[in-house]
Amino acid sequence: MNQQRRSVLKYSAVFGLMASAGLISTVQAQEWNKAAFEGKGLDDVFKILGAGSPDKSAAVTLNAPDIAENGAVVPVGITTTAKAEQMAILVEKNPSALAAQFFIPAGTDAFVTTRIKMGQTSNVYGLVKADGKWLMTVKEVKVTLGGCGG
Amino acid sequence: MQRKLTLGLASGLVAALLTMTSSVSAQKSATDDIAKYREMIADGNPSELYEAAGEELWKKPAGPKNVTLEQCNLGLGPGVVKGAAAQLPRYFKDTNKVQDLESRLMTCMQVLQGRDPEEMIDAPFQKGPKKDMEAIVAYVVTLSKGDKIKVSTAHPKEKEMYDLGKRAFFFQGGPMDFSCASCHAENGKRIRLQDLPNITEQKGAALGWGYWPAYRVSSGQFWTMQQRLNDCFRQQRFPFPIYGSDVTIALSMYMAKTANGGTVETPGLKR
Amino acid sequence: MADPMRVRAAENGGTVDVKILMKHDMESGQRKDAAGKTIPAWFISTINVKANGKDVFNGQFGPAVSKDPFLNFKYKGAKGDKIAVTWNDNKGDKRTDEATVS
Amino acid sequence: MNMKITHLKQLLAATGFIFATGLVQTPALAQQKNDPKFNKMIQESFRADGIAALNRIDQDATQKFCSDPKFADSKQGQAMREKIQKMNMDSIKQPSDGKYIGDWKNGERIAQSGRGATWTDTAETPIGGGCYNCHQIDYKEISYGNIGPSLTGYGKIRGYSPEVVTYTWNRINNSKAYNACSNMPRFAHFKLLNEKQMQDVMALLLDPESPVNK
Repeated sequence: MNQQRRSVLKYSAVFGLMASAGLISTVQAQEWNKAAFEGKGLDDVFKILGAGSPDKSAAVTLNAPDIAENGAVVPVGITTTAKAEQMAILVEKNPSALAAQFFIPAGTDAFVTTRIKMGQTSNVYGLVKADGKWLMTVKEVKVTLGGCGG
Repeated sequence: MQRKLTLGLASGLVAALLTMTSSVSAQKSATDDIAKYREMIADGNPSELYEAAGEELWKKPAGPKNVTLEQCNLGLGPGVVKGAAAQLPRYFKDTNKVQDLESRLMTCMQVLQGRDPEEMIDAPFQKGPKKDMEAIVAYVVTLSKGDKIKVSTAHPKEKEMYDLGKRAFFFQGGPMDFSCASCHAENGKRIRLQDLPNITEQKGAALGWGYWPAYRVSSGQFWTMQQRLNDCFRQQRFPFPIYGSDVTIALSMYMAKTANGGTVETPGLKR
Repeated sequence: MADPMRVRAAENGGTVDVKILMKHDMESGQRKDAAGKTIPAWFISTINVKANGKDVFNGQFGPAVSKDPFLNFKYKGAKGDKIAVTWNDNKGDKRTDEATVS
Repeated sequence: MNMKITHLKQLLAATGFIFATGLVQTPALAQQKNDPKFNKMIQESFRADGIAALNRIDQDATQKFCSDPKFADSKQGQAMREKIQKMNMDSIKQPSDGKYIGDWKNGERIAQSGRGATWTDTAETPIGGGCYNCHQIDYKEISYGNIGPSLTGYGKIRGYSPEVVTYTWNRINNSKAYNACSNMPRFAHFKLLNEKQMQDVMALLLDPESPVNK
């Protein structure tokens, strides 16, 4: 673990150097990706994320229910056996497809769970960027009408 | 309850039963999937956010008297919060009334802090003084989580409240002829995909009473029992039940007493 | 001011399981008020988690993340690590809460 | 002291058991009785809000009778049950234009909606039929309740005879005409659905083109 820590430190030192040299900005990883979150369809978001047309991969697992009792809270998790550096959750039929994205530094597991809103039954995409390459998996989540409806 | 069918339709019934079998299996998998969904969201109940705020409010001096609620007597003695909600509603000598958690908290706010209960009664849910009440309720009920529901009807006023509650449970009214019993008096029933507990039996009553107050996923709000009952009456198309009114306490008494022996699972996480 | 978060972090076998609940309306920007006017989007946009001062997780949310957001991730760490969670929303509000890994 | 109470309880339980065999109806009959305390509680516990006026808790004969299900289901209650069914049956009007079958697509929308008539609604809020809350109808809709019977394949199974059509019309209008304490609202009696809307719901069940009958 110590070694891992050190390598991370070294990495961030290099990163910092690059930043101070003006090669990249340190805020880059932090800055909210407005274009991606405002992208309407799947393809728009893929393009903005630099994912092109990601390959479907068995290495990516999307943990999501088959049926959501309520679209306001849909639990979605991504795990992957690939060395993920970035992950994203997209909902095809939401007004803006991208729901959330995550950056996974070394030492953090390629695992994340959150909860999202879905306006209607839709395909949900789990994207993973590993070794510079985007992979994905897809699953349909049914959103049901519940309660007395009043 | 009898469901009369005219003779001419009886033959159709047989055919209907035949077609039903295939759709029943689809329905079963749908309800199984709902159960899986609930399991997935069970960890991480946002009620915790309200509970934390409630604990702070409990210990913060407030009201005209600038006093905390720490000496509030919820039935187990002044200042005892742990386990108190599991034994409510109950009769209180000082008010000579059967009170549920929220009406009792109003008494504490009035007596200890000098706050006017009318302000609480009139406030809309989720806003102003009710917002504080809801957080405090979240805090109090969390401290009974895992306890057994243990409500007494030993006092004549408790027994009377229970009887009134039982009668209110079956009271039909409004333009849809609904009573609580329209949805909650039979086993194995659902509205849409939501299971309806049969509150007339111990098991069902514990499933209902034991899981409220709860964080409600569909509204993204923490709902107290008073708000839950309020929304039942709204859906029944009744007029507006006054906050802390006797009908709400009577129904709570009926549910809680019927649920006796069940486990307090509050705060719950509901659709 | 923003309400506090609930941060739970527990270590098991060298992995720290971090669970975060944030108090935020996460207004979607799709809803209309009683007068028919669109309620503007208001949501947590970025979240940063540090353990002992070092980034262990960065996330970006859109308005489609649920109200009172929940986040769960895992990192290689130890009991006693100091966790600091910070979120920023699109209106400039922010909140930081801390927890110690148990 | 405690011992005594337990003994007393056992005694009461035992006598209760003896009574129960002979006098099943006793508690039910007791409930049917007028109780000023209960009436006072109901009167004082509600307030009007928006379209939900206080007269919504003034019970009509049907509601009063059905608020005591034990009595309503009992032998003693039979005469009253029949009286109530007849009263509800007599209130049903057949469609003024003689048309029973409207537009099933609109019927499906009505069946899906559970809205309307609450204090958060206005007089203009369209009232839904809320049919899926309690019934399976179009098999493609997986989110349906089971308080009422499944209506999938309604016309296909029962046929489209005038008897079936009239029976269905009557049931939607006023279910209490057939079962005094049916859980189904009286859609025509309380003007929850108008004639056209009921024709549309009829179509959902009885138009051969409706997905219900496919």
